[in-house]
Amino acid sequence: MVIESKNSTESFDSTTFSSDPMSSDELIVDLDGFEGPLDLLLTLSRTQKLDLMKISILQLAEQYLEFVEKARSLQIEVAADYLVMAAWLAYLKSRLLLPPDPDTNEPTGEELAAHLAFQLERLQAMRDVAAKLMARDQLGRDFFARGIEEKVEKIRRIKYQASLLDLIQAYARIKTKDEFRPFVMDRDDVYTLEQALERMRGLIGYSIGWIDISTFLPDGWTSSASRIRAATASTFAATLELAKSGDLELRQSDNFGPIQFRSKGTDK
Amino acid sequence: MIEEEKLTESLFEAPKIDQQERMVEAILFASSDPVTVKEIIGRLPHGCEPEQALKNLKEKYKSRGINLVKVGDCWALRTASDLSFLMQKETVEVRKLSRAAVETLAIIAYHQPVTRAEIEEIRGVSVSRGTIDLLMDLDWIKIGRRRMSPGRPVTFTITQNFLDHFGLESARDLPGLKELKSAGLLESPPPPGSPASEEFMEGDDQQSELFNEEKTI
Amino acid sequence: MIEEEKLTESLFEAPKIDQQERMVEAILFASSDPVTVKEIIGRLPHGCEPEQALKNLKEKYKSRGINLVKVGDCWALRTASDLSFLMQKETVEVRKLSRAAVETLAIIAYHQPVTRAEIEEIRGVSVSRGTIDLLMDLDWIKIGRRRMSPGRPVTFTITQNFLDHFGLESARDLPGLKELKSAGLLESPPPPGSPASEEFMEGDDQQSELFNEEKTI
Repeated sequence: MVIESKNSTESFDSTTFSSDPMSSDELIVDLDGFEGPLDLLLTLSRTQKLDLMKISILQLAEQYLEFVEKARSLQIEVAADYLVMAAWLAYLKSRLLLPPDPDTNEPTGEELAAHLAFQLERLQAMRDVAAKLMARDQLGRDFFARGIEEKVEKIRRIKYQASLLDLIQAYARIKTKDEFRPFVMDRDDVYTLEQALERMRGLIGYSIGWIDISTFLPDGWTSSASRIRAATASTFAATLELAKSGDLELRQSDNFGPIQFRSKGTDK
Repeated sequence: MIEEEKLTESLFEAPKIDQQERMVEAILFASSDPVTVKEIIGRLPHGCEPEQALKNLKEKYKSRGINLVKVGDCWALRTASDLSFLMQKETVEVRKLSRAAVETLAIIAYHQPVTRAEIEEIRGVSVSRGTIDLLMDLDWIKIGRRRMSPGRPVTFTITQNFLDHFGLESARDLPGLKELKSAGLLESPPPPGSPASEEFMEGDDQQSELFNEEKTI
Repeated sequence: MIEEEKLTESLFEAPKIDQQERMVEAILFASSDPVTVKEIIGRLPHGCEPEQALKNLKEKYKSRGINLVKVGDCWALRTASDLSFLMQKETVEVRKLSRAAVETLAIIAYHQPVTRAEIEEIRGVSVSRGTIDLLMDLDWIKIGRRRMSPGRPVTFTITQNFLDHFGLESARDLPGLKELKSAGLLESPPPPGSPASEEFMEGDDQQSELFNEEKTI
């Protein structure tokens, strides 16, 4: 940051401050228009008509002190923070004018001045972006949301779950009023080995020739895959059982080919 | 992208139809009420005749999630009616029916039409009002004819919805007690090692495996 | 025209992209507030991933009177701002903000998360309670995390509503942010020789973190 100690003899330029509370040095009466000492400094700095980076902090300090002095001579109440700033600037001024004391660790006048310049620049930057922000298109002014809002209905639904099994178990529980073990109730699709054996035994002794197992399923057991499976399995198991006891013969032409049986009674 | 020019120009001569469409669209969108054609004309730049714009927009929005609809003399944008289900935020909580409710339901299913007193007699416990209400709410039971007995108590029967839910053709399809028995349902488990039971036990095990998969109701 | 079938089917497998577009469109249209992607997903049928639909819709609406805009992690339909001249009727008289309020808002937006002390340091003047209250009322700022420095002061950050109001996709899109940052003007270096420098250093870390990384508000 460049701190120039350039002396400007310019007084406040009224055109720079057309809308500012301080329009010329004759009218330095109103401190109310300033948003604190930094704001006052920033306003004063503009009289130097320079880039904030190149501002003369020394000159600015003098201007500030002069301003506050004038206000006090006009018996305008000066808020404490303005006076604190004035005291600090007086100190800064002395640090800038006196040669640095090599024996202290204290920051140099230039460092202090640089920080103040930074603060001013930052405040100015914030003002600039604030203006940019407010100049943006704004909702409800430049662009609009939908005029009619449709409320989203919030529905909390409780789904009760109960299966047929739950139902039947419950009924069985009531009816037996006993403990009972887990069970399988749905035996509709189960064709038992007993049933198959019963049916096959009826054939023994009759000469019918080779019968394909798949064509020998009982009536009503070919309606669904699970029923076909159950009937086929049991019928097959029954043929094995009867072959073992010598009542039937079994044959299969090739792997996965149809399994056929015939009653041994044919030969008898 | 809309060039500044086009819009400035539009203040003097009627804007092109696609510009008019944009304008009408924006007006309809932002307005808190349906808008009359007259009002639209009043708000558009001079020389606009929005009827064509409205017609075009209606066509453009036809297959979209928002539709342009005429409401009396007014026009409004509305969410497409087939999407109204999106406007509901449904949270479904699945709860298991209480034991009392399941038992009550089972008794009604097996004994319908059945009175409350009869349900209580079968269960051996009183039936709470809440249980009946819940089953009614679920549309699984309904009130049947009054019993022609002293006090003329109401009876409960199951509903078509019950049958649909439990995948039954009719209440007669409910397994009977005999079937329950043959399935080992109504009996205490036979003592282990009892000779007659082994074969069936084995069979049952296999079946339960077999049917677990397929049995979702 | 949408066949029933299509929609029913959609409940089980993710609907086609044009259906998803319609749905997203309807959801966004129904709400006057921006809607999060998460909420959109929550309301769409299972399996939808609306990002593509949003992208398509944004493109489709680009030249229309209504635009699809991104606001933080939300999406919203808004009228095109070049048509604001048609909307006098809808314009809500916005309270003119005081200079203090505007500056405070800008400082919070560009320095967030920022403590009251830091705002005061930047403005060189104390921040009145009323200013903060007003900005909170407008739902433009909110309280953020506490700073991990002595006294654990609260910080302020901007809200989703702020972004919505000023048409910003994210805080990174604030005008001039990059320039300010590269000029070092978003930093808070301690005054030279200040013993309390640590606190500010920490603050710096948080801020730079905020704007360097993915920014979610």
